[in-house]
Amino acid sequence: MPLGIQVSVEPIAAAERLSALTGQSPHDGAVASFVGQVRADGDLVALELEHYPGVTEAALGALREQAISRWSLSQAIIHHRVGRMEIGETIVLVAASAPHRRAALEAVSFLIDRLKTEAPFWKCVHTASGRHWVEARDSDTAASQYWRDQIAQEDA
Amino acid sequence: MPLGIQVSVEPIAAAERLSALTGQSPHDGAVASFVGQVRADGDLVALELEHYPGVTEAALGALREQAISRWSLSQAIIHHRVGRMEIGETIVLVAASAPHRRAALEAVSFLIDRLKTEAPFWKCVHTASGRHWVEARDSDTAASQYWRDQIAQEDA
Amino acid sequence: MQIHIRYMAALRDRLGDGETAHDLPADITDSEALIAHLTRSDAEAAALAAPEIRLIRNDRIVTRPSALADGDRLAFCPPFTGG
Amino acid sequence: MQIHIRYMAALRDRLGDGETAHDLPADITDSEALIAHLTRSDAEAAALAAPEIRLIRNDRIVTRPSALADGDRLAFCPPFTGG
Repeated sequence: MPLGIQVSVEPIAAAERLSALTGQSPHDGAVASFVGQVRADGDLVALELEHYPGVTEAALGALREQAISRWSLSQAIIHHRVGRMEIGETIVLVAASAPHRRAALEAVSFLIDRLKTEAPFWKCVHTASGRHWVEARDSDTAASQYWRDQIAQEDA
Repeated sequence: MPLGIQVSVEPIAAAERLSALTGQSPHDGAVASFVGQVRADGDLVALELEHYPGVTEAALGALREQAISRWSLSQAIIHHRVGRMEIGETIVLVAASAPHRRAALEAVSFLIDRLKTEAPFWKCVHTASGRHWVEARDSDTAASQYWRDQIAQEDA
Repeated sequence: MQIHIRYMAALRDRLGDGETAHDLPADITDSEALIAHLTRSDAEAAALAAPEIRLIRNDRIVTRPSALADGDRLAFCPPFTGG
Repeated sequence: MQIHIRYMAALRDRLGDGETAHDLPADITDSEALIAHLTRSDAEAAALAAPEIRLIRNDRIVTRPSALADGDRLAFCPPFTGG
């Protein structure tokens, strides 16, 4: 797997991963993080995450590299779970550290917004009566596009 | 102390506090957090945080209430340390949970930006040759003012 | 040329599981021509033409239209919904 | 009236530690008049007039100018630098 990237069927030990990022680099004044977790929604009983092994890790690795370079991060991690998860379980952990807070906070927003539309994961909702695939949300596409435009502007 | 607010001389157990926020409310899909820590900067040996007991907690409590109401947060905590801290130690932990990610991420940005200028804390830098008080930074004042304006616009 | 095709997630439910080999006429040289070809034998395959359907070619995400080469492994993907 | 004054952080280093009681002439009714009065006996106190200096009155952060009342406890504060 690319550095800082993990995709696992096993539960994500978010607290442990975050502990490993804090107090690590003397020049880091800021560590920001985001945890996405399974939300009770309608008749959802469990969520199942499918992915495309290999391609997923490469896509996450590329997003991580972009974030590190754009915000001069000291550290960045993405840990995404796949398989079946119950309500309240962690789906994804994103964290970044940097000298100053704005870089860490923006990088975390960027990573979670972009990974939703740029890494080959698919969510399937299991209910008591069957299952259905989650449709992409326009708001997610817009959030991802925002960062795409931001980066295109800077590179121009 | 107001609910969700802690100001302590003792170290902040950030991982533990964050664990207590994740997987707690079935309607929360998102938990965002920020950790500020002592950064090696010039000849800094340690940082000392002075505050105004009572007023600090009330100010942090008021910011927390504003964030909960504006972003419909399920949970929000602020834990700020005072006294003497070494490089790498956690100064402040801010965390928020909400049904969706944008609310949690924005609330955390709001809380850290606002508390820097609206709660009576003062940083003193200890060096090998003495100590000096940290001056307020224009960028911090601007970040705090940004949120003030945002909220004024919404209330108008 | 021969192309190996897979459908991911919701597309798999509609169009079938597993990787299938397709022998293609010589005039099919890119992804969009391939989609038109597949639709001829399976009307459901028209769903692949939707612009939000993404393509993974030989384990890399590529933009459409994508050129095709003999032996390619193609995966048709509904929009990603991770995170 | 009598006002109890404290200086916080960097202001304490310049203007003194601890809470001191000040008996004020009747024409001093707000924070800005108080600052002018303090400056008369201590030139250094002019620093309090800077607009970024904040005021905690009876354990509440107040905006300047702030009215004063007998028995008030006032803390003069340099800009906050927490977080």
